[in-house]
Amino acid sequence: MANLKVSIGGVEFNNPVFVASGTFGYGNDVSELVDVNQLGAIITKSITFHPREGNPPPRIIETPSGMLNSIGLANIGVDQFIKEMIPYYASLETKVIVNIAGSSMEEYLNVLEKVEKVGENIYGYEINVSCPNVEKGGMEFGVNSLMTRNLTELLRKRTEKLLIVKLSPNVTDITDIAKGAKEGGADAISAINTVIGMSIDISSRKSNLATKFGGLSGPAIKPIGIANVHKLSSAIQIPVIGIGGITSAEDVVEYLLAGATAVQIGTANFRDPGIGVKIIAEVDAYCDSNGYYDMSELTGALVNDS
Amino acid sequence: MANLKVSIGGVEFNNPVFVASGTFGYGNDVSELVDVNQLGAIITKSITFHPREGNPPPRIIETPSGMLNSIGLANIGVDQFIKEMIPYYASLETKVIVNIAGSSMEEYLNVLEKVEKVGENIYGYEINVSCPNVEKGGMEFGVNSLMTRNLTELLRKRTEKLLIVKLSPNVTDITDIAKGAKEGGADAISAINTVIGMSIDISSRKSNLATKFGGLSGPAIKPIGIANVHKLSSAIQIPVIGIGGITSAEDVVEYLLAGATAVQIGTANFRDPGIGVKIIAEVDAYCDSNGYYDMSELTGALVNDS
Amino acid sequence: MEMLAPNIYEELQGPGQFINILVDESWNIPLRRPMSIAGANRDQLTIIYKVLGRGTKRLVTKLRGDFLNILGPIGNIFNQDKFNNHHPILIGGGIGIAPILWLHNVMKGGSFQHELIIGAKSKSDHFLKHQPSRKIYLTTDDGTLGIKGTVMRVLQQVVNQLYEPMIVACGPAEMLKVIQTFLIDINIPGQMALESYMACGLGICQGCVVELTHSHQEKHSFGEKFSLICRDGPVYDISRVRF
Amino acid sequence: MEMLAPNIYEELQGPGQFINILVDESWNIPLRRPMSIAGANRDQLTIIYKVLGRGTKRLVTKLRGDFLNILGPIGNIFNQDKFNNHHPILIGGGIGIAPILWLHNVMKGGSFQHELIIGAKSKSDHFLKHQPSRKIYLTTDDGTLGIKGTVMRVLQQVVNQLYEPMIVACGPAEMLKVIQTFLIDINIPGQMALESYMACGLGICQGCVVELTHSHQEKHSFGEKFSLICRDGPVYDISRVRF
Ligand SMILES: Cc1cc2nc3c(=O)[nH]c(=O)nc-3n(C[C@H](O)[C@H](O)[C@H](O)COP(=O)(O)OP(=O)(O)OC[C@H]3O[C@@H](n4cnc5c(N)ncnc54)[C@H](O)[C@@H]3O)c2cc1C
Ligand SMILES: Cc1cc2nc3c(=O)[nH]c(=O)nc-3n(C[C@H](O)[C@H](O)[C@H](O)COP(=O)(O)OP(=O)(O)OC[C@H]3O[C@@H](n4cnc5c(N)ncnc54)[C@H](O)[C@@H]3O)c2cc1C
Ligand SMILES: Cc1cc2nc3c(=O)[nH]c(=O)nc-3n(C[C@H](O)[C@H](O)[C@H](O)COP(=O)(O)O)c2cc1C
Ligand SMILES: Cc1cc2nc3c(=O)[nH]c(=O)nc-3n(C[C@H](O)[C@H](O)[C@H](O)COP(=O)(O)O)c2cc1C
Ligand code: FES
Ligand code: FES
Repeated sequence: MANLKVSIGGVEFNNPVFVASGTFGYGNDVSELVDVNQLGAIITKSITFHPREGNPPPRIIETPSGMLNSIGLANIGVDQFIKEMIPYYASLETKVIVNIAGSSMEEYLNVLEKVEKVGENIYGYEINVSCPNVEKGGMEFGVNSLMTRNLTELLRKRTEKLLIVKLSPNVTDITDIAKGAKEGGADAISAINTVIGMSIDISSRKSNLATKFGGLSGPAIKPIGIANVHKLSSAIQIPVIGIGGITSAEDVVEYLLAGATAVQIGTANFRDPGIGVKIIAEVDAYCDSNGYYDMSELTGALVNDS
Repeated sequence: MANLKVSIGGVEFNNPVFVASGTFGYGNDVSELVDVNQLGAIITKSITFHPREGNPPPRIIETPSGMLNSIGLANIGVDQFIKEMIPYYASLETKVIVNIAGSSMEEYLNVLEKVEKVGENIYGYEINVSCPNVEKGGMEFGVNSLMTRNLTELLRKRTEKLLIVKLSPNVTDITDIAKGAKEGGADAISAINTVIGMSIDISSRKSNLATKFGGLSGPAIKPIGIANVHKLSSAIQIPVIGIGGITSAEDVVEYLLAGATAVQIGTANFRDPGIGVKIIAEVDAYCDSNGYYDMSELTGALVNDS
Repeated sequence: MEMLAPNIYEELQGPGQFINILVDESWNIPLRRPMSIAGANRDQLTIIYKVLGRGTKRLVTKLRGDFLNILGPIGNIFNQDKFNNHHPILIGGGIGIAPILWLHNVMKGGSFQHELIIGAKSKSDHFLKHQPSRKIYLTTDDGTLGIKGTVMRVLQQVVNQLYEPMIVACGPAEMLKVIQTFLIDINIPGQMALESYMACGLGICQGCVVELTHSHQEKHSFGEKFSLICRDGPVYDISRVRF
Repeated sequence: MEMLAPNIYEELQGPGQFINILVDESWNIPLRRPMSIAGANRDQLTIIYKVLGRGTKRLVTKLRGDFLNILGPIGNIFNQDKFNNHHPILIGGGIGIAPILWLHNVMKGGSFQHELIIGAKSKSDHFLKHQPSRKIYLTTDDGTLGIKGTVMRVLQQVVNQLYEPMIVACGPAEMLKVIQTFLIDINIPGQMALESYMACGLGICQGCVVELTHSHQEKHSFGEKFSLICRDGPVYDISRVRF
């Protein structure tokens, strides 16, 4: 039995395997099928201030070794979230991190403040900066370092809990954005969110998604996730949570070697919502048979010989 | 028999199926296996002024539905290229486009001028701007709109032949770079080059590529290619040549619908160097059975109903 | 295709429900494929499917004795209580016949009066017999079996001859849409089972929504306008769906 | 594994050459897998492979009668002319025994004197008999068959007893490296067949290079420092390779 515990910004998680925002609902939908208490953490579906209907269907389509989605941040809104989910989370042993989205600084702040007041068993926030910023004419927060810094700073002032900024890979220099987040006071970075993609049904000549563009996820993007995590962990000194295409314990180890302190499983939950729990056991077994005693021996342990 | 001919910047190609730079050598290696004269065009491996050894091995690794490479622009240099390949190209019926790479404006220019002097059956140039620019401290030309514009302008002054700028997807806003190229006088844009990625061998704990990072290609990136081509063709008025993960006639049609005027096949050549020729016949058959008479009926014919 | 699935069988509620099949253990086919249950007998489930694309092509390669990774039973069921004072007309078209056949068999077993209309392109797509005397009507687009035309031809005829008819339909969106327009016009109630692309079948991806006409939050859906077909469906009141 | 490949057979040049196999028609396994030819008989080619990862796992699922998409013959051959005034010692280790076995059989057929040393981890990896009297030496790391230890143990012994020995080796890079160091030390010539990841096997991807000690441009290689194993190899003079 290796020590699977990892610590991020002073919070200790039982293991480094979390479930990614938007790929596990709020956790309650599958709690009959899966022992969610075994997960390192649950990251909630993105929460906005008002409930959001999301985009019209079709919202998903399969692609080679992956999928595109344009869910459009459909969520129940912060009030209903607090009413229905907080009591459920209070009954869990797994730590919960609330993913927040918004189209203005104020919206992010308002959601955070509401949760901050009531949040039992909520250990922190993951800030999804891949939303169009209405104040800046639709430009995403996540493509601009200064905007990311300002947003993080604003939120940092209102919470002592874990503050994680989740970055998009659709930028020229992800480390630049990460530095903004770090300067703003983020405890950690999570990366990557989905990659912009599109696919067309050639017989109807329509985009397979009602919104045309969508987010690519799944094993297809794993090399992109690994590259971004490695860049980030080399460039900034705060922990990085790796996301993108994870389907096995080997993938988890690969992300840790690239520099991640923990990881999140996304699309793979749709094939098997119990995959996270399975992977935890496999990571443990992998460590045992390969002589690793602690996750910290893996994080960033890439051998550089060139 | 549909009319497969397409025209780009005044040059007519027999069909819209080209082979991508670096995935078909100079064409001669496989000319015994494949009737290269049937291809719409051959884009050569990137040529630099001096011969380049390329990166140390390992240079390639398989990934889910794709591969990573870090060939490092290994090539024979412009002089040997002219000596050995130009005579071979003169014997071909297929039009040849020379892909040029360089680490300074001057290098691009010097290569172009040498080829310009002798180039029989060379119909144009594809400018690979994904190379680190030594003058600007290693920043790639392709991540900066102004640099791309200046480079294009410089080359435009020296040639009347087709000038195509090949763009990288690893930027925040590809249309911005494309506008630079267009303003500089490019006849067309080709996109996408490979996506930055990385993968790690967890048993040796080393990157699978000697250079750590590499370029992701193959079906995994098709949705990324389609998205970029659609963005580009909506934003600029010059033709777009679609690249990324093409393995079938359906993929070609998908790129055309997204807005491409022609396409290039890359990684798929490694599984089957004859795939381009096969696909041409299949595109023809597809058009016949679906009532398309001309490629122009497909280009950009995406149905927008949302 | 028949499969042994005792755990699913135990939790089964009835026609309308489906299973979600991992047709390929590798990521060559990333998403599961939803298939309606067409019948259940002891521990055995039956599905009926049409080979359309990669997923179903992979499914046909499965051999007797192979293990199949399936999740289920998923979704709600046709509300048979509503049939009480009504005469049900069951309509199935294309790949939507599975739940209709199961419902038909359940009702036949309970000796409930009902009509059954099954539409298809051609004779080879059918496996029932056209028996108008037994209230089983088959249609084909090309007239090679039963009545030539769509299910609408039969529906228009029988609907007028019945007292308080109620429609239960499953099939391609275009068919359901035509039926919906027709029924709303003549003010006849009905239920239908919908399809959509699904990633999870569990309510966690939010990918499988349908737009509803009356805003109203369902149990599992995040919003009021869109409803999750996998958890709040696949069966909806015919008037509630906006195509 | 044996396969019928008349076209390849026709163009075959000899031991050292390989074929490139598309083990999966889908992109589930993107790249072809190179495999040395271990023997050729009429239209039939033989390969010997070890199941390591996804590609070779897929290969074992192929059944007698299946079609396999292969490209070949690829690469150069062991230069047998050079054996003229030499006594060849053939060394194969791990997955590198295929070309060595073929060469061994060719030479046996022509009654050419030579030694054969095959190394493996354990008894179960071997399929020849340890027959020192017939100059066939097997080694195992665990001593379960033949001589305990690596091929080096045998090599060190036999090399001194032979007049003008010349080594022909194929196997894991570590083995070849040790052999190289040993031979350079005692100034004995040799050839070896190399392996590397390959995408195309045709010279068009430039993925399969090895670094050479003496800069010199090969026929198909773009540079002078790196040589394409698929076209200018896989057989190299032992002193020319930089590991
Ligand atoms: C709740 C539910 C129950 C279903 N029950 C059955 C059933 O009992 N029998 C059956 O044969 N099918 C059923 N389907 C549809 C079945 O899931 C699809 O036919 C299957 O996923 C197609 O997979 P594929 O890989 O073969 O096709 P793909 O390669 O995914 O697609 C091939 C073609 O089929 C079309 N297609 C794909 N999915 C659907 C769909 N859901 N509805 C209509 N067209 C589609 C695509 O647009 C495309 O043109 C059901 C779907 C749902 C959501
Ligand atoms: C010219 C040439 C001839 C070859 N001849 C033979 C042969 O006759 N018999 C045979 O069994 N194999 C041979 N190989 C090696 C064979 O190609 C690999 O074993 C095979 O590609 C592994 O595929 P995989 O998908 O099973 O393993 P992967 O999943 O690709 O890898 C699994 C493990 O095997 C290792 N591996 C992968 N490729 C190689 C390689 N080329 N060399 C050493 N280790 C590797 C990886 O590092 C990894 O640890 C040859 C290779 C070359 C280049
Ligand atoms: C259907 C779907 C919905 C998602 N919703 C959200 C979301 O609401 N907020 C968010 O930050 N990320 C969201 N993501 C992104 C994932 O959290 C994750 O970053 C991405 O999918 C990459 O990981 P994967 O390859 O393991 O899926 C969503 C992804 C998918 C596939
Ligand atoms: C092995 C390899 C070498 C490449 N070399 C070059 C190159 O020299 N110049 C260039 O502009 N693009 C090069 N590319 C990029 C391809 O031309 C193409 O843009 C990319 O691979 C995406 O297409 P694909 O998915 O069809 O492979 C190379 C790609 C691969 C896989
Ligand atoms: S299929 Fe995922 S929520 Fe319905
Ligand atoms: S394997 Fe492609 S060049 Fe050798």
